[in-house]
Amino acid sequence: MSGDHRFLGLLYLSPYIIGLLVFTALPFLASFYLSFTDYNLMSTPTFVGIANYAKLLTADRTFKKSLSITLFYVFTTVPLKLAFALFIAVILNYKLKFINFFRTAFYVPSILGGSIAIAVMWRYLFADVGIVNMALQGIGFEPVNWFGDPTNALFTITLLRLWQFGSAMVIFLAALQSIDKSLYEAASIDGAGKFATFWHITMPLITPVIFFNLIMQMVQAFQEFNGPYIITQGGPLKSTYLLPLYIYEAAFKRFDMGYASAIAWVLFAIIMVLTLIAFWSSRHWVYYAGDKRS
Amino acid sequence: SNLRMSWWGGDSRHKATQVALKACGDKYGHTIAAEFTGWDGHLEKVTTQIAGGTEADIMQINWPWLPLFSINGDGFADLNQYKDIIDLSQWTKDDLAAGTMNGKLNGLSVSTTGRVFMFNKTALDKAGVAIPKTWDELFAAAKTLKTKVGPEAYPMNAVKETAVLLISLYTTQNTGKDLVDQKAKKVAWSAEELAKGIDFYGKLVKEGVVQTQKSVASEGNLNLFESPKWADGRISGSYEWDSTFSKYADPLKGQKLEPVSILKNTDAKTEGVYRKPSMVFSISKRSKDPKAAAQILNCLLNEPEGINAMGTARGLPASKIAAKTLIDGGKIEPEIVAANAIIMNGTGPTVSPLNEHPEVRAVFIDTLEEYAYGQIKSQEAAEAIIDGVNAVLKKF
Amino acid sequence: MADHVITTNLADDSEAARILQAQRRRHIIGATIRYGILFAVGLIMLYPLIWLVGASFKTNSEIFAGPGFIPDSPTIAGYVQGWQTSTPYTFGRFFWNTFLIVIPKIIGTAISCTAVAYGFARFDFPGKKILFASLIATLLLPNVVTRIPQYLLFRDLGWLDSFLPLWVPSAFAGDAFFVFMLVQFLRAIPRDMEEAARVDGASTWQVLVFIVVPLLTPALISVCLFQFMWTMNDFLGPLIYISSVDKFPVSLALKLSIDTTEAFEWNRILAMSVLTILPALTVFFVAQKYFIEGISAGGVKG
Amino acid sequence: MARLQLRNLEKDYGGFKAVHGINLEVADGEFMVLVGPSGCAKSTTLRMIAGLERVTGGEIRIGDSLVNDKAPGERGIAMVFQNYALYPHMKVRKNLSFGLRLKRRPKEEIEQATHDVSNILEIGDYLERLPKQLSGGQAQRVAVGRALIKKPQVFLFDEPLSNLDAKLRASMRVRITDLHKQLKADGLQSTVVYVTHDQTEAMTMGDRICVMKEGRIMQVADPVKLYNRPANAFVAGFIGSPEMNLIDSKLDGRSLKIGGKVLELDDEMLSRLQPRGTDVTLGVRPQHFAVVGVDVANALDGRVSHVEFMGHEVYLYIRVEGQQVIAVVPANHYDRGKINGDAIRLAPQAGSAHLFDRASGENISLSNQA
Amino acid sequence: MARLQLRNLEKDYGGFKAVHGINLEVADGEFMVLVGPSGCAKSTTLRMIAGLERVTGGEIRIGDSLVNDKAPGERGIAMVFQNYALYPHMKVRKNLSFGLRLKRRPKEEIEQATHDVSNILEIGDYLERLPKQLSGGQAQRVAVGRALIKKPQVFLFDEPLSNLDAKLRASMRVRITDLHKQLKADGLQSTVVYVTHDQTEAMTMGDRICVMKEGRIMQVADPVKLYNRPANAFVAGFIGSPEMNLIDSKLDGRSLKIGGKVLELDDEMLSRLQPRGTDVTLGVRPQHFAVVGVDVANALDGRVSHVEFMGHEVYLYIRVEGQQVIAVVPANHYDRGKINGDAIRLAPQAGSAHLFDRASGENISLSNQA
Ligand SMILES: Nc1ncnc2c1ncn2[C@@H]1O[C@H](COP(=O)(O)OP(=O)(O)OP(=O)(O)O)[C@@H](O)[C@H]1O
Ligand SMILES: Nc1ncnc2c1ncn2[C@@H]1O[C@H](COP(=O)(O)OP(=O)(O)OP(=O)(O)O)[C@@H](O)[C@H]1O
Ligand SMILES: [Mg+2]
Ligand SMILES: [Mg+2]
Repeated sequence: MSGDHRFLGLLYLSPYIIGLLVFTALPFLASFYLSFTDYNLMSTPTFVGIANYAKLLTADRTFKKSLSITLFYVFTTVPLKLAFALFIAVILNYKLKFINFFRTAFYVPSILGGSIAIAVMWRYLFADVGIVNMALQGIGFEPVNWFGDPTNALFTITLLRLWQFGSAMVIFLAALQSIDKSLYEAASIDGAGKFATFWHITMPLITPVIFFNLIMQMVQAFQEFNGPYIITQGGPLKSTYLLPLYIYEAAFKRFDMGYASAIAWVLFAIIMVLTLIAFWSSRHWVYYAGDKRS
Repeated sequence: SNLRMSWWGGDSRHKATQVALKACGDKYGHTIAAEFTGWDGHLEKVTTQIAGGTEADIMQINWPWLPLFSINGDGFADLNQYKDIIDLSQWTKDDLAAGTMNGKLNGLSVSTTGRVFMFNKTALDKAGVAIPKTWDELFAAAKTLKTKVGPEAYPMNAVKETAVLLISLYTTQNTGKDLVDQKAKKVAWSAEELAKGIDFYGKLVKEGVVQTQKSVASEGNLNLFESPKWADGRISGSYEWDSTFSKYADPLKGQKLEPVSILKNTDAKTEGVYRKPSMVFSISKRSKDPKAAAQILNCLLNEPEGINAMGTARGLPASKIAAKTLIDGGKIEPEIVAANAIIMNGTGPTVSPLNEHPEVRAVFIDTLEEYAYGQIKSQEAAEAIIDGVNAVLKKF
Repeated sequence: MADHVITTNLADDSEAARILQAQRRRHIIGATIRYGILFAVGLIMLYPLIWLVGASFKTNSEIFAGPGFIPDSPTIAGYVQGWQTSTPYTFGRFFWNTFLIVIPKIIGTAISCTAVAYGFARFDFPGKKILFASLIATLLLPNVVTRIPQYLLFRDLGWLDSFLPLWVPSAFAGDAFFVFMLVQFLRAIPRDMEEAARVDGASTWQVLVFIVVPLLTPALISVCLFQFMWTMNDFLGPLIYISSVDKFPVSLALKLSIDTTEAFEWNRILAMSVLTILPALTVFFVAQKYFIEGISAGGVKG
Repeated sequence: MARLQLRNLEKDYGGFKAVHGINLEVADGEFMVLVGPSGCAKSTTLRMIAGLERVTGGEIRIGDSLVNDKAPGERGIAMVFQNYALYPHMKVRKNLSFGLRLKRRPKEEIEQATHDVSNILEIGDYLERLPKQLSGGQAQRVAVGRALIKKPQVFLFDEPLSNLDAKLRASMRVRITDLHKQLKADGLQSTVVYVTHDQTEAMTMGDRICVMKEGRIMQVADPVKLYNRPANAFVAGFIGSPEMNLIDSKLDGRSLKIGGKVLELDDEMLSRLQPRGTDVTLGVRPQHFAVVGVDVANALDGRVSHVEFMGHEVYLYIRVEGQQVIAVVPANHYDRGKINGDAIRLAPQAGSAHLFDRASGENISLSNQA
Repeated sequence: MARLQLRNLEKDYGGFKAVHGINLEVADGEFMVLVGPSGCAKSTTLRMIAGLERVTGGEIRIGDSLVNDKAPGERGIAMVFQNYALYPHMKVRKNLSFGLRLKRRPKEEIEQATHDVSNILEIGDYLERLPKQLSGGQAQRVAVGRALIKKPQVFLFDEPLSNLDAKLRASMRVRITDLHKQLKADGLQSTVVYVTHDQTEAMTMGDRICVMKEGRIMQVADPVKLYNRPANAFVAGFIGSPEMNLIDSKLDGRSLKIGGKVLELDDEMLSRLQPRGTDVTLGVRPQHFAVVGVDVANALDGRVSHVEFMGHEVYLYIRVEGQQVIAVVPANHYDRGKINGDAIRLAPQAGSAHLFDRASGENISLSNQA
């Protein structure tokens, strides 16, 4: 609080600072150091300079492919998920009966997401004779080869993420509910239809949470591991071989911890840059209500 | 003294091993803490522990991991030093060689396993097909099945690892050589030889002997034994580890699954049996009391307390006395004995653990997948595999 | 009273009535569409959960026989066997272990994250920006690569095969996500109440305990719920740090017998999965009002 | 033609009847103020006119066409909201032109209109600012501008000044009425319905005032009439500041009993009186009490309980026969410190008192003048 | 002793200087109002007194002890916040007693105190309610009660009424000043610093008023003096409603030039005048203009631009020589419809006009009376 001693705040931060110094900083820096070494986990790491990075960025075709898949995955999943979460949130923002039921129903998947049973089930849902294809056939479509076709496999993982849209939705819902209703009324008097209202009023006003969700979802998507690991094992034809899986396999299948660390730090750098770009660009598209006092 | 032992496995193995450890511990006055998990993540756990120097005294190590942890033989204790405690004479020379890295005995084979063919006799009988004994008969069986049963009927299954091993088998039969030339640290086959093997796989697919990779994948990457197609006999044969025979037999529910000796053509240079230790027991090089660990190891593998308690939880034991004790005691199902006999009696070159080096496998499977998806020709695939594998082998 | 009685003409009246009717009809159609979408999506959302529960009562062979969730011949064998486990301990023991991890972890998280978030949101001090940046940065690095160094650290601390590595870092506000979330919440809460308490004679610490914590309760419930669910599901942490079976938490126990080279019994695994999810679901249903309100109240105001 | 008519207008909020079939006609170009205490359904009525609230009964006509079913944007209305409801993410220029842009008007037209409006309202300097960078008064003008630019047939205002501080409120009041007059002079349609709960605004701004209470209209009249001839006790108490003193009394022939005191009614009062019963309420505005000496008969004795100095005048809070009465007297006549707690004698000015029937609240001292 | 002293008090918000070394002494038992336009640092000053804002220069003394470094809870102060800042999760009873419980007072004492305070403020019925179940006025009283219960040496109020509607505001105003007097009568310490930007509150509540502007004190005086003898144009314009007319003029010996008009100064004015330069501002309160006929000399001609009917009086907005002037006249003298746009002639009442130096704003017509 403003009237208090300058360093009082640090006192409250002390758990974090201790935790940071003791538990986080060392492993963090260690992994950074390891990215400049050759380390097979059994022997001591030997320093190799930027060799790992050099190889990664010039000679490693798998990395390139994996990176491009990862980027593709992030840039499709995140917008889709945000759009879907927003769409449902907008519907839930109407005064509705059973609202609690719906919110719960839509939120439950986010709780279950980490369970292996779900991943197993996913394999089953999208199997050639699975319920999804049955449903598709039911409405007159051809069944889709979800896991066998490299163009589709990643999509099943995307869908698994989309299915867990609940946490983003709840945040959108909160933001929607905080929008001053009179703005909608003003817009309708200005002659705006539903779509124009959404586009010109709702969207700009929730840009802060769009931004927050964007960052959070992006960070999560870049670290997507469980889906490809359990459901598709990166296949077919490496079409779901996302970078975290690659890092994991480099570290624990090939015992190349130095290289794995290098990939991780490149990924870190990418997320960081994208986050920074997002932060930077947010000045142009995020509208902050902003409070007066500091 | 106080020891620890770690392994992975399923329920029966967990139960049996705990009993065995208790029995052996009591016998020698040691207490052995059991550390066991499922398969998932076990490698990471062991890796982390070894990297941290905190591994258990006795470890169940997957055979292909040996070169990962101990390419120079110094990753584990050298069991030769405890030959007065462990009766090494119970193992064949091959078994001991398979557990030896750089001249040091790093692991004792717990059981020997290999791939055998197994066919759903009931299903084949229904279609009036005899169990195939050669590749040609297999192709013929496929034709008959298609006409008699339908386009969905396949006499064989081949995906991922199984496809790789089928190709390896065929190529080994043609060349008499294993994939890896361990001395030269390179691939023993020429590109043409491998390409022929890959073409063979292509033919299996084309003639409807096995499903395409794409359609297998579309089922959701299920294990064969989980697949309804296997359970109802639409897929009526496979090429699997002998030790997993029961797992494939169980879902068949009344249909009879038969282990069958290796298919080959008459001009084959060898049967090409793919035989290897399924897993080894190793002792940590950091163990505080390696002698005690060795005592327990010997007890588990060679002494009646351990043998009887462990049973076939890790397949048919490689230790001669253990195998004999169990077979004599009638503790083993006849099919498993039969399947194992096929492996043990089969001929073929010694298999290098590097066959199953994760990167080697990955290169083979990934490239084969590209072939299977029609992205590259067999010749290109063969060259790519050989280049890739050679690159890995160079490191050893 | 000054009244303005305008004689209403009947034709107009019926026109107005007709319009009213049309409006009502449109209203119903709109509502139908909205509810239609919601129910459809709701069903899709819940189907996996329903399937999971249904399948846990199926026999092994039936689980993969069709997509329906109603078991042909319901059995509780999965539950009975699953509960017994292949170890000397029942599943109850593993639940107990989980709680031994979850409880201190949740308490530690709640306390430390609240204090730290309070520090970030309510005080100015040198280095605040850098510390906050470090908080965000820890969210971004894939943790696969910090696993080994972290393991070595806990080895040197002598914490292996204990629950300590699993909850102590969290008790030191190690979960940046929660700190971040609480900071956002706190920013949305006006400070007057805290200032009033200061004037009432409370120290900053008392303000935190008596004023901020009660106000943060909804958010804290969310934090606890998240932490609860994540800890219940976390598998790799316990796998690496816990060696002794008697210390396994449920997440690990669930995978205990899954050996991919061997057949395993899905209904048992599903049954135990259901049991594992149950506490989280229960807590969620009980706390859902606070939970969702909590997120709403704090919102994420920029 | 921009006459606005409400006929038997009703609003039912799922069981709760907020508006009980009101009838109101606002002439073309008229400035009508809706006033009343909180919750009396002023906003509800206005919002029904705007099309923001569904009409559940009756009709709304704007310029003779029935608009019950029209979307707000199609009714030819514009509205200024209590909190302005400026689009916070748009600069002032965009805020002003949003409606025109939605209608895809040509660029030049939009620019011209923006220019004109910002000239009229003197907001040309803020066109490139965001609403949060505006002061209350500026924001208020932008909100008016946004309404103005549409050249609506009817302007609707919902307590547009209530968020401003007293000074600004006073000056904006003047601005809005001036603007209304100017538009009228320019021949532009400018029928206005203005909602407020502030009686000062009602009095100073409206051509006519419609006083509402609990979803019903209590009186519609011009300010002077409303002030001088309130139709009932409710209107009397509501209009005027400080509010009219309403003193419980008993009518007894020519005299009025207030507690123990008796007040004789003069002839003027008696001439307009149309008594209904004996329970009546005496209404005297605070400004219409004269402080008199003991020598004056026909006055009320009380004790000052509180004094407020307001600059040029002083508010005296006086207890008379157990009832609280306020009197406003010029400041220069009184010495603040002294009077507190003192006895005082008050006489209602002749001709300015009202009598209301206690039961119905109706003014029973109006009839002859009607 | 609960005298409050501010000595050269400064506040620097990291570069922005909000308070420029102010000096103020509030006597024991005095009700001091801080008033000034938004942003003039009223709140900042109050918050420094409370200890909620760090002091960056100068001293604060409460009852002679330096409190610059004391925690808010140790200063013997209590504060009522603008939005009450009641603890939303505690019932009223707990809200009231929170401070005492923190000090671990005995149970009986706490109960007694709660009882006493709730009696004084008539909130006994709400003790078991949560703040959200209270109306604005009730919540306001609880907030006062929470301050009262601590028997503080100094009460601080930060715009405690600004969230209430006009009626409630008026009655709470009376309640608070009455309470202050009652406490004083009971011999309790009750030095009050009350922040508002509403000049009505300032005028009616304060023993003395401190008018601030941009972090500086413009004048400290009692309401009557502030109203009648403003030290400068700022105070003159700030106090009084409608605000004092400030008319740019040129002083030319005995006469004042306003645009083209000339106004002769009378002897009374000349006697108190201490001229500094020729650029001056004439200040006349709207109530001090008399509307006169053409026959009266020494008056200003203007044209009515706008009229506001306020019930018992009428505000006339008049343009005089290009400047806006307001005059307040009794309602019964004027016919609203007619006068708009008409020519009018205004004469400032003798003895009530002020002259301010244009450059410094200082009142140059006070000196002789001082
Ligand atoms: N959406 C709604 N649902 C149910 N009742 C409502 C709704 N909106 C308003 N009301 C009720 O209708 C009545 C009239 O409300 P309205 O807002 O029109 O009053 P108002 O005169 O504008 O009051 P204020 O001066 O406080 O703005 C109130 O009793 C209110 O509680
Ligand atoms: N935390 C802060 N950091 C920087 N400047 C501040 C801060 N708080 C207030 N100010 C500035 O200090 C000045 C005085 O602010 P303060 O809130 O004291 O004004 P006020 O007189 O209380 O106004 P109001 O009537 O609007 O409440 C303002 O210019 C304000 O912008
Ligand atoms: Mg309203
Ligand atoms: Mg303030």
